[in-house]
Amino acid sequence: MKETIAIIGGGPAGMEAALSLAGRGYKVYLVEKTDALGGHLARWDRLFPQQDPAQDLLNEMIGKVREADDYIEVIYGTELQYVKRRMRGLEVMLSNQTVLQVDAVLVACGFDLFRAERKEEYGYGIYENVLTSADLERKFKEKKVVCHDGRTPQKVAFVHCVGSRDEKVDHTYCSKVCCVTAVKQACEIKELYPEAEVFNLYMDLRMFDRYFEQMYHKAQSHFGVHFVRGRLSEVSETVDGKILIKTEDTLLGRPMKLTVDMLVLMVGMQACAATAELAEKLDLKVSPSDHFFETKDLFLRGNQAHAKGIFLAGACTGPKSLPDTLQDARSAAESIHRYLTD
Amino acid sequence: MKDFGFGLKKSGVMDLDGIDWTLFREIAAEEPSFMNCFYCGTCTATCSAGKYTGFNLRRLQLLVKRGQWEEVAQRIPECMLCGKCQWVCPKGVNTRHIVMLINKKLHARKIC
Amino acid sequence: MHERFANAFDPFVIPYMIGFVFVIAYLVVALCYVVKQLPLSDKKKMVKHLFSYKIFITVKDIFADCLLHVKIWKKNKLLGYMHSSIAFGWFMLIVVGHIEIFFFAPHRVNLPYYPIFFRYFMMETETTVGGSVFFFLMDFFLLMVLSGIALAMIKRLRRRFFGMKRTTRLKWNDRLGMYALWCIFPLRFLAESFTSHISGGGFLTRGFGMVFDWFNQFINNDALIRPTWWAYSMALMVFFLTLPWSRFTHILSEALLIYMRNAGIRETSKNNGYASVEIYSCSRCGLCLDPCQMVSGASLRQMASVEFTRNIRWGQRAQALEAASYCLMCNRCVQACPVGVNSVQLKLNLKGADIQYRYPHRYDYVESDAANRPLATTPAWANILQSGAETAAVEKTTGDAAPEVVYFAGCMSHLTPGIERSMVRIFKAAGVGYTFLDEEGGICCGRPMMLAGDRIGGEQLMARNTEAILATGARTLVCSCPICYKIFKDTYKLEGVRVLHHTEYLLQLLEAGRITVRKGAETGVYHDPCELGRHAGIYKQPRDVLYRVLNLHTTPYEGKDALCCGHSIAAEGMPYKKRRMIAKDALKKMTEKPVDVVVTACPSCKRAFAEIGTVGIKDIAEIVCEQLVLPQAQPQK
Amino acid sequence: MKLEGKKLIWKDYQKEIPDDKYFYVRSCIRQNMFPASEHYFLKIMREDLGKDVFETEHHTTCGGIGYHCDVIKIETIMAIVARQFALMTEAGYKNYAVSCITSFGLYTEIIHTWQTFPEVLAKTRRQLKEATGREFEIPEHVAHASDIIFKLRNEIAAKAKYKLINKKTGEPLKVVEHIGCHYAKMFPHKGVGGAEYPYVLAGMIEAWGGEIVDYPERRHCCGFGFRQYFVKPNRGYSLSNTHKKFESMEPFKPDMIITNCPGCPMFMDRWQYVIAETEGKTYGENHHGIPVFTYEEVAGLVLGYDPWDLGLQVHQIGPEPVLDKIGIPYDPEAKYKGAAGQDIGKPELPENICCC
Repeated sequence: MKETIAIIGGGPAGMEAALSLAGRGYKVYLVEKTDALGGHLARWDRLFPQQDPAQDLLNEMIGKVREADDYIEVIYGTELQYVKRRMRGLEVMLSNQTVLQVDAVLVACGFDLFRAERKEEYGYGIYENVLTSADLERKFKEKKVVCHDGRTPQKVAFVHCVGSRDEKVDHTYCSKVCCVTAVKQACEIKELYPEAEVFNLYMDLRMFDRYFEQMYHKAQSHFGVHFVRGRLSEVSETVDGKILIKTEDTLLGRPMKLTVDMLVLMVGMQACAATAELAEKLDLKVSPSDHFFETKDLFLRGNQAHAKGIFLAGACTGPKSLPDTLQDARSAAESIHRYLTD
Repeated sequence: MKDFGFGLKKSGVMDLDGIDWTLFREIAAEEPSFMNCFYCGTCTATCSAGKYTGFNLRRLQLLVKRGQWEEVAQRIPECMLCGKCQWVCPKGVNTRHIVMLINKKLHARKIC
Repeated sequence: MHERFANAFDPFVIPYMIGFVFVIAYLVVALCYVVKQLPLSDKKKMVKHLFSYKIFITVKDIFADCLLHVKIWKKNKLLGYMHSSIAFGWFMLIVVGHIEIFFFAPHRVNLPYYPIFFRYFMMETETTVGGSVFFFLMDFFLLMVLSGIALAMIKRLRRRFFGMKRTTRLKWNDRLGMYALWCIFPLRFLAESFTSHISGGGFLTRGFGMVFDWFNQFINNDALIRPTWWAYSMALMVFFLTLPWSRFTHILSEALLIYMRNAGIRETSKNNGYASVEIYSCSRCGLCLDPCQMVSGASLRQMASVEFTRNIRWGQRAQALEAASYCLMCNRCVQACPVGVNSVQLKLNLKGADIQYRYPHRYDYVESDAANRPLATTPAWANILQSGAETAAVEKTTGDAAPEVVYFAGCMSHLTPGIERSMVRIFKAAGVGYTFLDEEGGICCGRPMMLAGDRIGGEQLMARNTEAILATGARTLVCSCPICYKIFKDTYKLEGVRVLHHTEYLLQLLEAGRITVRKGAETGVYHDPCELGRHAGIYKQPRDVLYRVLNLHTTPYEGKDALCCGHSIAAEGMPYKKRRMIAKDALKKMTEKPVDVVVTACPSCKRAFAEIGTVGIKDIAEIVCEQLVLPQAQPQK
Repeated sequence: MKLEGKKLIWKDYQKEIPDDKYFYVRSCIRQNMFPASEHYFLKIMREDLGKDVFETEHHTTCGGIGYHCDVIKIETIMAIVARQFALMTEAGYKNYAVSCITSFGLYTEIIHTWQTFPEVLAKTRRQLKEATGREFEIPEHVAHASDIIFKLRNEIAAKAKYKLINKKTGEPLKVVEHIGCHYAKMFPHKGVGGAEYPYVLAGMIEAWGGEIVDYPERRHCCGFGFRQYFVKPNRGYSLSNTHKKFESMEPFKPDMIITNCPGCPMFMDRWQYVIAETEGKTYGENHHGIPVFTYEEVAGLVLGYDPWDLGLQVHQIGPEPVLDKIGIPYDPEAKYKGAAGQDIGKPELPENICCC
């Protein structure tokens, strides 16, 4: 057996990196704090840009991890306690008192979804028909996309950039995936309820990646989704439990109000809760501007942490789409391989 | 009714709950490219009429989608149908047809 | 020859007579209907024409077009033969049949069914010269018709045999009429053949009759005589009864169309009687399908003119309007139509009727522009002439304020600045005093509005431009956009102003020696813009110019057969993707043999092809400008 | 609507409110428009709840109206405010109770400014000293009078004679609360419950038996808007704001409105009359309008004070329907009688709205 690596986080990035490393013959401990692999992917229904079922991808990845059990040992329900530097490599102590002697640590702890309650004026947690994108995704997964009182939604609005590009919540960055997710979910609503009027309230539509623009075009042309350039200002509830929203149609320069049956807040990504603690334990740097881990640089050392033998993959170094996360994980594995064979 | 020398002011807010969605859907059905617009404003910038007036096709299309027909009815008669906008549109919107359809709907609904 | 039956009647003539009476009645009613729709002036024209010498031309035209189908012959010999064999053969059967009556049974002239069923009622007892001549003639024309019918059947099965890629698809009414038509003459042939051992017959009927006679030893052929005559009569009845509701109405209406057209009547409005006759005259021959680039280039078969006329005829207004909004109005179908249906004008009329001049227009800003813009007082060219090296070529500046030329680039040319720039350079090189009327953006010429069917709006714009053009005092108007050119030339009333497209003007400058050009090494083909070519007849001038500046190749798609770029301003309803398909297809066809450059003379065509991006596209003005020989550039000797 | 969600938010917006020993300053508008409210605040505090609330006739306006009408500079205002604080300091108090929310907002803003820019504070101290010879301490706590009532709401509830419950149906009264713009919109953490779902009045209503109505335009301005109301050409906007609020609350069929601010009860009360007289539109049952109260008036009512002693006769929209619903006895004859039983004159009755 070659060298040993501990991976913190059993989401897509952790799993993909584990598979890449296992493929090269390394021993991998995949440390997952919950009792299941998959991270946020496990809670998603379909994946942009081509509506692939998230479950299929997850099953394939978990299947591969299981197949590689000679190399990958998954440790569930544990978190990292501390790391000590040894003569050769690192000693990792887990919360279940297991001690691992490893040669490198890969942090793939991912992201947390923005807590929409923090935008008080959007009424999340107060009005039943205000949901987050994750809530809606769960409804899609459960195949029960209805309002709180069981009605079929006639009008649905999606609010982009909730908790992103917002100095008031100290998230000045773009979360990258919310625009395209909003477009995806808007189309899915129209697929379910073709008669519904669907509105997307956006500031900028960041359709940067492959097939994204086509999705946007289809949302407009095929599904007739309304795109309103304006940020939601406030939300209130009408007497019949609908949601009254106010925004400015900035392309017309006129304020507008609209009552919808369902309001979906596209919550962005934020550094996961464990970031600060991990940073302290592993001697990592956190970016003061976005609170995600900093890498050595953004080019050739994009997976290397400032501390020796510690690597970073996935959305713990800033918002990433799933394809980007998986690529980043493979690239992290390559970085670790180079580090260990140097 | 009394006159106190002041009274209610008309709200500038567009109330999308009170608009007639069918009109705009009709136009979209007759000219599907109506839905393609992403409001880049190229049409407005090249407009022959826009050189002399405030004619703004991007805005008018959006006003139709928001059901604000009064402003549309005021402005649409300024179009000369010259078709420059159609040429420069990056989304292949049949702008001339849309202007004609808007006229048609305005007339059919006796808005103008 | 003598009659077989004293009462000269058999019940099987009844179906035929029903059909016959019906058709006559329909004809009378339809004629009244058409005439009623005509404005008074046109009614007068119709009467006047009857008594003018031109009536002979009309008769000749009807003979040539309706019977001989000369126009179809010119386009497609096999198709021409098919049409004329049926039409002319049938006509001759009727004519000879009547002569036969006059000869052998003059007292039966008043029985309309007699010539139709002649062979049943009359029998040849002994062979006479007269009898055998008629037998021969009748069989000859019957054979002619039968050969035509056979071809028609083949055409339905294998249209490629006729060199046609597409033919019309038929609905039930057309099918019923067509099958009836197909049945009539084979049934007549059978009936006459079966009867031939009694009544006699020519080489065909008697010849086959003898074969049947041989069969007679096994089955009693005589029992088939009356049923076949019945079937013949029934086929005629079905054909006649379906006539007003099938494509075959054209047999009746085409003659009327020719008459009216020669009388000088045109489809001036949607409900004009002439327009109705045109619509009924469409035989759905499908000859307009192949030339139509919507069909060939963009799979928009349902938008073809033949379908448009059908939709109009059957009151499918929405579909007809859609077809009208898709039509490029390139006129290729009009040119292909053997009947001369001007479907493009019909579409324009329909669009106009849809608008009904009800849209309000507000062009008061146009007026204020006229007031604010100094035109003749400080001509733009005055400044241009004072600066730049190119002014060395200027020979003279006229003393008076009026420029020699007023240049109107047009809205579209603003999107192809290369054309404007080239024209300005050429003006300067030629020393032409000019004013650039819409240099800073101008008022639309009005033709796009007209092509959208909006006459009133177009006229308002025309009034403004007329005023502005006349105010310049120039005697020549040069425009770069054929769309503008067409309306300036045909519709504007610009007293004392010559209207030229820049192709014409460039040729004039070259011929007058005011500019000199050198011939480049480039190879190129010329694309005739629809508005300049088919609509305005400017074919020769651009080629005369281009011979001087490049190696001009030819393609099969030139002159009247030129292709449309697909980006016509008329086709407001056609999706961009379809336009692009047409442009791509046209460009591919024109560049089958590779060339360096495709030259055109229309900003729309230029942009359309340039967006495809497979070959260099230049406007004629640009290529002339590139090849200009400026005096100071020549070595001093 | 999920109340738990609001409670989570309220948790984030707690402020420390002392329950005794206050230096009290009045409001310019309230002491003119609703004088009984301030009177009964003091009375309830001192007599019903036995608290020490000190008041001096030497205090002046805070200058807030001039400030928000853009006619007095902030430096001047700071000197005025400093003088009030000097009075408090001289009286030996450290807790400052404010009757007016515009004053409250202004005090909060100025204290925040002083804390952020100590040099400004030093300058104000110097100026006050030079001008008046006084010195001052910044209060330890600045509480709006409603904060104190909020704090003591359960004590009041314990002593209450009436509850905000419809006697006939047993249902809680539906109450619209309006906290006023300057209370928490500028400094959400200085207001009880924050600015989005303020709790200060909601807490009182909850404690006294009523039910809060959460209607879409609850955040909107009452219509005072200093620049709008004081400038006559703009007054239509003031009216339109109020109209917007009433149009929005109408479908919820509220029984009453409780307000926090000096201007709000004034405008929500008077503009109902103007809307009725100019547009013919009335809100509430039987063309009566929706009665508007200050929180002190509501506190007084539940404690069993006489409605006319609480000054409810000066309301444009008569309080009688609410009194009837709760079952508070009142003498219609005494409505326009003064404290000594003298006739204080009857107002002319409007055409389109029923006012008694």
